[in-house]
Amino acid sequence: MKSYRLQLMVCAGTGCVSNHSFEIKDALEKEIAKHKLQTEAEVVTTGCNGFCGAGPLVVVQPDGIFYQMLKVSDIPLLVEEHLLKGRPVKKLMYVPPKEEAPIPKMSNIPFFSDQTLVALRNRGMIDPENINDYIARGGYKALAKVLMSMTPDEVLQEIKKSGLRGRGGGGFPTGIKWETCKRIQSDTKYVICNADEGDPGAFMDRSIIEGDPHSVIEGMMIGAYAIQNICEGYIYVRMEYPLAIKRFNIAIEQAKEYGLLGEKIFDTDFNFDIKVRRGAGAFVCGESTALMTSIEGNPGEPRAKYIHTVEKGLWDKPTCLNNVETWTNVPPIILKGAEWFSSIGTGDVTHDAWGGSKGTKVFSLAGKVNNTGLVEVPMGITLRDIIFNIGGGIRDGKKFKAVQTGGPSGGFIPENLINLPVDYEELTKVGSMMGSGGMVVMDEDNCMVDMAKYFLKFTQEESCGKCIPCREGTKRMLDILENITSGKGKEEDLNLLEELSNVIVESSLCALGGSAPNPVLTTLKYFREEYEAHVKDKKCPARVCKQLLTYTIDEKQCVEVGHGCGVCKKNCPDNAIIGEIKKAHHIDQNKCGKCGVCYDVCRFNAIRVE
Amino acid sequence: MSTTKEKSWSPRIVAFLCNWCTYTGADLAGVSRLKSSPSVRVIRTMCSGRVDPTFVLKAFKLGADGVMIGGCHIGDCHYSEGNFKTLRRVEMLKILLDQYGIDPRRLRLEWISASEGDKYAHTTLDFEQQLRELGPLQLTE
Amino acid sequence: MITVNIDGKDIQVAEETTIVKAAESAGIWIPTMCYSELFEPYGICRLCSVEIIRGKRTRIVTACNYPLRENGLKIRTNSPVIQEIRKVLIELMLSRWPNVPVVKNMAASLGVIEPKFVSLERDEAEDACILCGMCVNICRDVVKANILGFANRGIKREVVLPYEKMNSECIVCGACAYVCPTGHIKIKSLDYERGAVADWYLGPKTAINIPTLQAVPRVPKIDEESCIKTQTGGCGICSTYCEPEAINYEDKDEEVEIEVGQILLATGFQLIDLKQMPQYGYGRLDNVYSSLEFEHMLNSTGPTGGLVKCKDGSEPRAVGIIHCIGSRDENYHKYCSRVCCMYALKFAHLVKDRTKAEVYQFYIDMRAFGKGYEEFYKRLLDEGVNMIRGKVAEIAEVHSGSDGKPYLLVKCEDTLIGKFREIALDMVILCPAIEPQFDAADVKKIFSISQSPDKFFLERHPKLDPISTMTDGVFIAGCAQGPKDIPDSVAQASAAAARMLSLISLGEVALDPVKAEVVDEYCSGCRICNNLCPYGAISFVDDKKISNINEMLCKGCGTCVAACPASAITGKGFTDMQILSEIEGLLSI
Amino acid sequence: MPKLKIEDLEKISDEFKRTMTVREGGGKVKVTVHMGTCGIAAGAREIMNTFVQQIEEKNVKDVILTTSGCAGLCSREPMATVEVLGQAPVKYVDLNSEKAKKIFEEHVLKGVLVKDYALSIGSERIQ
Amino acid sequence: MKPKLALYWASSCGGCEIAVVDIEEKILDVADFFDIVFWPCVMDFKYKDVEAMPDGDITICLFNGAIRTSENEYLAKLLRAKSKVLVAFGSCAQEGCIPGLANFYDKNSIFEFVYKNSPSVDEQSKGIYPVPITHMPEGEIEIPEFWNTVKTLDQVVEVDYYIPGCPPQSFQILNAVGAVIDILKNGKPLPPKGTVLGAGDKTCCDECPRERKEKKIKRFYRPQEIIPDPNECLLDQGIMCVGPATRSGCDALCVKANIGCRGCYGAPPNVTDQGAKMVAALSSVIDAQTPEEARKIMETLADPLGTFYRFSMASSILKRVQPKTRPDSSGK
Repeated sequence: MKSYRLQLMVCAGTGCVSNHSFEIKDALEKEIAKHKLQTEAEVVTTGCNGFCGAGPLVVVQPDGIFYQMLKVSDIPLLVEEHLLKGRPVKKLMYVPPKEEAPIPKMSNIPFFSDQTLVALRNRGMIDPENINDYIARGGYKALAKVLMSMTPDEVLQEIKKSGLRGRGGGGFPTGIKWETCKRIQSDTKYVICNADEGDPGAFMDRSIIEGDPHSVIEGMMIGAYAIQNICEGYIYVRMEYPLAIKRFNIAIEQAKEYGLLGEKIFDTDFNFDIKVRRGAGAFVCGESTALMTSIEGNPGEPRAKYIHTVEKGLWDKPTCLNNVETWTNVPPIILKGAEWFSSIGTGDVTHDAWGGSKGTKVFSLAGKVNNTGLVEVPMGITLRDIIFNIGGGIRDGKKFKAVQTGGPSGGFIPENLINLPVDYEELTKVGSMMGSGGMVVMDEDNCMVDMAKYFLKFTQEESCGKCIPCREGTKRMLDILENITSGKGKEEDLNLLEELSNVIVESSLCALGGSAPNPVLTTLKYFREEYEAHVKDKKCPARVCKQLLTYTIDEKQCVEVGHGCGVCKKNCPDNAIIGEIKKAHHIDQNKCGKCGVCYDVCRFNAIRVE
Repeated sequence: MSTTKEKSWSPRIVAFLCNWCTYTGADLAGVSRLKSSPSVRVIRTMCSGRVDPTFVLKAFKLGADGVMIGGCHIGDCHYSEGNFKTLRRVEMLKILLDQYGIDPRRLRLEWISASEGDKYAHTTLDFEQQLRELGPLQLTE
Repeated sequence: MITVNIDGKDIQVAEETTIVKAAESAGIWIPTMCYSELFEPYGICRLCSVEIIRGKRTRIVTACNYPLRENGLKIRTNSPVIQEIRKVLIELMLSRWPNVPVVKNMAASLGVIEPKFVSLERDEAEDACILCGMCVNICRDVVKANILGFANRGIKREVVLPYEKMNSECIVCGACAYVCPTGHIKIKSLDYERGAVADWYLGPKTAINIPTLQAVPRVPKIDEESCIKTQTGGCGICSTYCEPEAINYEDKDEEVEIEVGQILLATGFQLIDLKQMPQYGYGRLDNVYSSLEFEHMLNSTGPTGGLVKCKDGSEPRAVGIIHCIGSRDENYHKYCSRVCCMYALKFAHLVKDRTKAEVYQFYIDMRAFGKGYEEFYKRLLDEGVNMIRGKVAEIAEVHSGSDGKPYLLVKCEDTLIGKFREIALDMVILCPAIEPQFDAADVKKIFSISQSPDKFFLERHPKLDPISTMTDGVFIAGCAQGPKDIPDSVAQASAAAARMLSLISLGEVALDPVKAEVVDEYCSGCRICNNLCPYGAISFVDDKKISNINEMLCKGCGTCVAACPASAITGKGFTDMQILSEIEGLLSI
Repeated sequence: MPKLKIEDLEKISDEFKRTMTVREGGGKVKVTVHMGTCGIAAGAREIMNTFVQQIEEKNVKDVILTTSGCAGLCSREPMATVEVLGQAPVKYVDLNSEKAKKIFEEHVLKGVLVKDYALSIGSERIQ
Repeated sequence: MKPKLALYWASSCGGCEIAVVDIEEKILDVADFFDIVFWPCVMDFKYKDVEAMPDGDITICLFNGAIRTSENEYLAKLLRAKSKVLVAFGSCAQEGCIPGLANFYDKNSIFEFVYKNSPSVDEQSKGIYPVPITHMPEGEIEIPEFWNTVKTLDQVVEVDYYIPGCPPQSFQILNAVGAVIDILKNGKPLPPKGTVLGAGDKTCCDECPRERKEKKIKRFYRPQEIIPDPNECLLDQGIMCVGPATRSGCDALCVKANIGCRGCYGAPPNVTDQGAKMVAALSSVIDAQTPEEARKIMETLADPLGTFYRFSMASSILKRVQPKTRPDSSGK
């Protein structure tokens, strides 16, 4: 076995790949060859590193030097200096905002140092396309352990004790789900991995699959063993994740070659096989019943869940569906024990499975923070820690306004709740939800009505249209919001919105409709004054809703500084600007289409916006 | 031969008729009061397939001027396919007759069903007429 | 059984009963718009939302598909919360489909007149599709044809056919149109071919029907061609409604082999296809009927309840009955169909009886040859039926009568007065020829019998044996043998039955002794004969190296006798010697 | 590929352990070869190769080998620093292949300081 | 006194005489047992010697050859009168045999060819036809008259027994002669008149060792067109074999030599017309559904009439081919 003294971990997550990380990899290999270092240094492509905002990334091990935002032209320098001469290149390292000195070691960068890795335990450490890497990091040991030394019930108890709850959004205790599924009598049962990650801005599952597909497979196998009578497993991945699909297929292929999937695994009587199913990208297919309908080959539409899917799921057979992150948490729980897992997080789950949030949660941190990317944090960490420590605070020194969690189904959390500990119950209490882990940070430049409209537009478009409240109701809500943001809003609209929202929440067929009004409800709750500004004053305080802006010309500035240059008049598409050269111009508000072109073209700052 | 004799000469036809079709057809012709050839001397066989070429040669030898074999239409044979054999036999026999120096037209194979009394009538008349044209068959010893 | 409490009433229901059904049994109305007992609850209109109270927790569920499983569950079907939900929901619908009656009615019953929403997708049509999914569900779950489906999502959702085209997988059962609550789905008939008058089509009208009202036994049967179950395996609704569980879909037409000694062929007749005679306008002109259709009209259980009516519902002013359509006609059938004259007279009598119409009979010859027939003919003449002797050349439609009503113009020659006549009529009845069944030739082959020149089955002897055939044990009766009226058919059938019974009472049948036999001393086993026997009676005896004939199988055709080159086969009754002697004898004079 | 047995998991994991040690930045002993211009000129490459070779030969799994720039004592190049986990680093000077081998065998593997070649104990570190 | 034996050779090839000699040393027994009174081929006897014999003087006469000329007919009648038992010996006497094939033609056309058109006729004698009586200076020369039709022995005189074959197989001759000797020696009753001696009652197939299957003939092959399977029925293979319609007795001589039976032992018992029977049999087994197909298969068979009646033309029902023209007065 050839080993290298140097390992260059090139991030090949989707974020870095789209920033040309494969070109970086090629350049590295070329340069290494040039310096005849091929025997000493190995270039490894890894799954997502997490710090996507800084990509493309290379971590040089064993020193742990973190290079960021690399360009191909940086590579000769990097190789010559660091690899050949042993001098890490400072100018390619990460510099925290508001500081000047770079931080060379990855482990010292706050973005990484404040995280706790369970689901992402192999992040940046292994080549996801090589099963041996996974095994070398202790992979499949948990499977071996359950098959060799644990009964299915023991496994079940371990998971129950750990307090693991569904990471896909609902937070249903995983152990209870497995137990129910196990209890239902049937010769044929299924396990499903829900990898139909559809929330805008969320990419936790994708990163896990791309970086560590075997951990999901192993988790599913342990689940299948615990539930028993599972004939096969399905992984439902959305078509928009080609790399994830590829890595899953490679991983399944490799596991089959090793006999880790198939019949008589580890020479026991345990048989298991996994099939990958690709979803066509409907958001609603992340809903368990819609997902199963989709696997069955029908249009992905949800159905009533009064009879739960653990009883009648895929092809009407008992089916245990868990999210990627949930599955991936299973092997460490088995290996390290339920106590270890439940030592992380909040609350107490020894008597009530709903009594606390245990373990870690992966969030995709996005929006107006400095460090965007994937973060795994222990449950109970405050929003402030995530946004200001790991996330490095608000970009450009702006003022934090709100954070939206739980994707389009979640809600907005205002600044005064910044110290809220992140766990299932707390987030729900304030009107939002854990969701699958999207976290979008908003600053003072974000109009909350506009943001609510943005998320509602998403759910409205993604509504399958099956039930009336979701299909008709969300569209009506959106119409009202459109009216409000374009200045046609009436005061009673706010009540109408609330009334409609409540009915949709209560009467929708599935969770998509049931949570679709959340962004509206939370913004109405926390930022009602912004709505009122829109409907009463016809103003958008954040100056986002263009229809509510008024463009005027500062006549003094126009004449004195700009000498009535007339550029604005020439460029106005609505012919709303009146004035002659060398004289002051002004805007006919009746004609003005609020396009903002005048503002952009004026070189003398004579256009005022309100 | 004298002219008077020639005038009074009428051909002798031996007809082998199958029991189910042509024989019944002949019967129908009779019942229907149709005029058929009086020259015909009928021998009933169960099936036209029973007709041995020997019988035909023997008939010619013994003074028949023509021989007619009547059977069911192809596909309608009472015995499914007896008439197929007849068909081939007659064809072979015609080749042989030709070599024998006997006009093959003197041997006729006709498919006449039980319902075709009229066909029986006009076929026999036609055969008689044809034989009249061919004249008597005078065999050289 | 469990007990639940709905709106304060304790109700006992079976486990897994849905709330809707439980409420229905308690006489509590829960509004629904997408619910049908025919298929699994779809649960999308959400109007049936109700509150269930479990301890302190209250939850809103849809009544149509929530299965009751626990004792003591409390259900509130009409709380303020629920009322609010229903109101908003129906307002959402009403704002989009303001003119659809089911929506309007539902809104009214929920106390909503005007919606407070403005829908950008407002559809004013009264028969708009309200996306209830009933059609899709019935097509998928009940019919199992799975043709209809939804396309697009969200507000753009619509019901479509695959690729939005007519699809050959559609079995045109009409279930979707049947369940559609708004009438959005319509059935358009592209098929006028089934009968001259579509409504009067004589075949089955529904998948389950009693073939005719006088059918014996008078039990309904499933028409496989139109039954959904046989086409797709779906539906099966009838079996759920049939309490004695008498419906058996597995029952198939089966071929049963019965060993019989005698067979009576009474396969009947068919009527000539009138469409091959365009001059009479059958199938093209209104009010030109075949006699069978007219008989149907005269029937008191028929489409008009026995009244003689034109297609527009009016009583005809003049009716023509034309004899010999395809009978006694060199172009079609030369024979006389025998029954037409008399039923034509009957028609004339009934038309006279039931209407004030003038009746015209167009005949070639009147043939009233049966007992009492001539007397009936005489009576008809006294009733004032117009008898015109002559064949009708053409029937034309004239669109502008004096009263603006179209009428039929019959052009014919009246040979009795030697004049060409044109007669205006409102209705014409054609008397089509009786002809053999279309598959008579196949039947003939099966039974090794013959057809006469007119293609009816041939009897053994036209005078002496009109009921038996050339094949022993096969008898014929009725119109299969030739056109005849009811008394004649009955007489012939009785005769045939008697003949068969006499054979049965004999107990045994005498076989024809005509058989072939191999003379072992002369057979050398050349095997020429082996393949010849259509009955497989000839076999080769391997150890003796000679052929052998099974006497029981042999039918005595003699083909093998003729073929044996060694003359080792003799045909009893028809030996070479016998036949040669016959030849000798015949030619000796 | 034959079907995996439970023992095979250990084997694979063992086989990859060295690589993983490097990636994790762990390891019991860290050897740094000083490879500034002076070091390279004095033959640091050879020293590096020797260490690499030794690691391969002895199939050592928990030693990480790294480079650094000039250590500032150009006259005594080639130099290397051996740092056993939890102990102060030791600098060796004037190395050649032989010496490097001995250092590897004694210090790196057995933890016994090779006093003859050592310059000092303790050193400045990058951070 | 020894029984008297006469042998005569009419219109034939002489093969029968050789067949007699072919019984090898047994001929000595014959010579010993019989007093040979007439055997022109071997010993010098004159017709007048025979004419001089009293009627019925000859115990047994073996007559071979067909009746072609007036001389043949004269001798046939003469020997009939002088013999107690007249045996038609060999195919020619029994059924016409190869000489009988002349019945395809008439006297005129034969003469025309033989004395005029044949390439071997020299110029001087071309067209000189034989006449019964020629007047020469030395006196009249009389030659036998040539009949129009070849006849079998039994068509001119009454025949007691038949020994078939072309020639009769020596072992069969021996059997027959042995039987005769046995009868004469021991005074046993003679077999009924018309009995066929030295042959079986079945057909050639009975003695044929080849394996036969159910037949389906698609075409006929001439022997040179195909290498036949030595163990399979030749007819099954499409090689013309008239064995099924030929009397047994030769021990399947030809078929054992891969040649189809030619039919020299004549029609089996009960069969009137060998050729007609062959037609009946073959047409039953050819693979044809229409007259056209049947004709096509028949066309692969050269000269059916000659093939079916190779030996039995003179004894067939029709006896001869009808001349193309009506026989003129010169014909008989």
